[in-house]
Amino acid sequence: MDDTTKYYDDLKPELHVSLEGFEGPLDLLLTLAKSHKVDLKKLQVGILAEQFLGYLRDQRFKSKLEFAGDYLVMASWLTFLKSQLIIPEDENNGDDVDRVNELLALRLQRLSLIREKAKWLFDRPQLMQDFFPSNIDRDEKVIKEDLLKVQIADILKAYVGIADKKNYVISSGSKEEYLFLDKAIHFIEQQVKESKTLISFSNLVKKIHLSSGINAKFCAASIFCGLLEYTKLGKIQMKQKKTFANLELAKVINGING
Amino acid sequence: MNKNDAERVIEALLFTSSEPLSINGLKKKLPHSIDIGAVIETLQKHYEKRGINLKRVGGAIVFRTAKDLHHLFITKEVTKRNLSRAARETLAIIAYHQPVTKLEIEEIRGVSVGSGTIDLLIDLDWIKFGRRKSSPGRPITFQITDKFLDYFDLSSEKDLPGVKELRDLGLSVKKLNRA
Amino acid sequence: MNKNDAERVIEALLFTSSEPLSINGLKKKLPHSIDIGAVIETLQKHYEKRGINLKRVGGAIVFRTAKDLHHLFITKEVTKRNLSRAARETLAIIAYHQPVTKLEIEEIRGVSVGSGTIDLLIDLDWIKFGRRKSSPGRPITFQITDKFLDYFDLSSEKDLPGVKELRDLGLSVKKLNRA
Repeated sequence: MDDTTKYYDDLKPELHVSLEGFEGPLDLLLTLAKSHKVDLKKLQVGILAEQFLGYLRDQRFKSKLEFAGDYLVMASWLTFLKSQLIIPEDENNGDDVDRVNELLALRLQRLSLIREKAKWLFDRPQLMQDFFPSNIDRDEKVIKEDLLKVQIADILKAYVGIADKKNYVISSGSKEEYLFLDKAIHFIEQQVKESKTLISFSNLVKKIHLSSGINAKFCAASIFCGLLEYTKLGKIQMKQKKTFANLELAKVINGING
Repeated sequence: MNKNDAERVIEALLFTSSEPLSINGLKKKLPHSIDIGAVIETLQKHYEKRGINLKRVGGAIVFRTAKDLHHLFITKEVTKRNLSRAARETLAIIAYHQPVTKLEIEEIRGVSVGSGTIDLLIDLDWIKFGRRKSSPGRPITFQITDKFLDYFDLSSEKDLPGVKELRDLGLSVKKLNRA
Repeated sequence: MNKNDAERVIEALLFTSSEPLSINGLKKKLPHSIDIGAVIETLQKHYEKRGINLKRVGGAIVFRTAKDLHHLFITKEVTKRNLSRAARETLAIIAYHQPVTKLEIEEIRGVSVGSGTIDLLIDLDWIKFGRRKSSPGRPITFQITDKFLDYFDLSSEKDLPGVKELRDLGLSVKKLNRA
């Protein structure tokens, strides 16, 4: 079964490689490596790379970037496999060549199968080319039932859009459950540094809650503890006008309230 | 081409056309030997009792749904519209931050959320009221509904990819701005 | 409503829709007593030899012109979709290995998937987000849509040849490394 060779038949131009122990197109080299007919140990990657670069520079092939990409994939696999041979893993030193050849064969087989399937797919009859949809008008009273054409992707894009616009990290799938104290202190430190006016406790909590997505109660607890720590260090002062009133923070600059 | 082939050709042409097709025009697509009048008559009979009827309109023919089935096409009074950008963003924020208050949504979006937007999403049954927050004023929160998950084929809100993941997938936001 | 009425209803709905209609959705428009599977089968037989055929696409059905009549529409031919090889191969991998993650796609192709590729396929409505994998990081997976099936004239993913062959090769070659 030489699907690879068959598939690449319609690929022109070919990359011709000339290596010790092998001379011919790269696809052929891979096909031979697959069937154990070429010793990968003898392969000189440096020469292969040079020849590939030469191929890329060739004016005639400039427009065939897709093919160049293909060859690059093949060459990188060969290189990868060769590297496996040069630096064997501790345990299996024995039949490395066989193992690596097997690996190469498997990868090639899989890729060539997928390429075959992609070709099969796009060779199929296609909508608007080989068969056509209805264009019959419904009656005047007709109202489309499915009124919204929204995909989940639209919603997700909207979210990325906000994140990009606001330029802050809004909560993502990898939500943390708790706001750790060190993080809370770090956050307080930053906020105190950046703000020029009085900061309120609730604002701090809201900010960290919205930007991290962590439960607001946990945020409040951690921020409160963080503030106590920070106050103890003498960097800020906390004020509360009456019971249950909002806590207000004031910077302490050189021992004087800011 | 026999008469049956001619029937098939006319069927397919009518099916893909929103306008009545002139009989003269159709005639040109068929060999001279075909008696188009007879073909149309056969088709008309064939479709007489079906959900779709073949109708003559002057010198043209057209497929129309059977009159007695008109009720199928009178659906609820809904207007077809795209979900506005505000609604998409609001929905996304509720999905990712639930339970979340209106104020918090506004804070994230940077603009105020019109009451129409929330109403629309509630009407769609995609969001619902959640608990009240314990913060001052005890504002009401919003969260997404099972219907939302169902509509977008998600098994839970945990299935929503994170922002980094979305960027890695290369979802482009540019298109969004058109809407 | 008898079976014949049900046929007419489905006919009328399908004839006037350019998109596949889900069988579940159609079921809701008919009385419980109707065996919709049988109705669809009858209709499928009825239209088999006609200019329009009834097709199954995943969990949906749709009317499409018979393939042998494509010459009638040559004037309508749109420019053939000129998808890059990367997009075509990515699509094939998703179709054959679904649900599949971006990393797995890259593993098979041997190169990374460009950021626009996934976005393009989603915009074409050929792929959609699937469940998350339970593997570390819970990556999001992709799967194909009914629209994809419809576009490529497939009635279900079972119509893809050689699925087992490919699946047997697995998604990852790491196993071999360890062996």
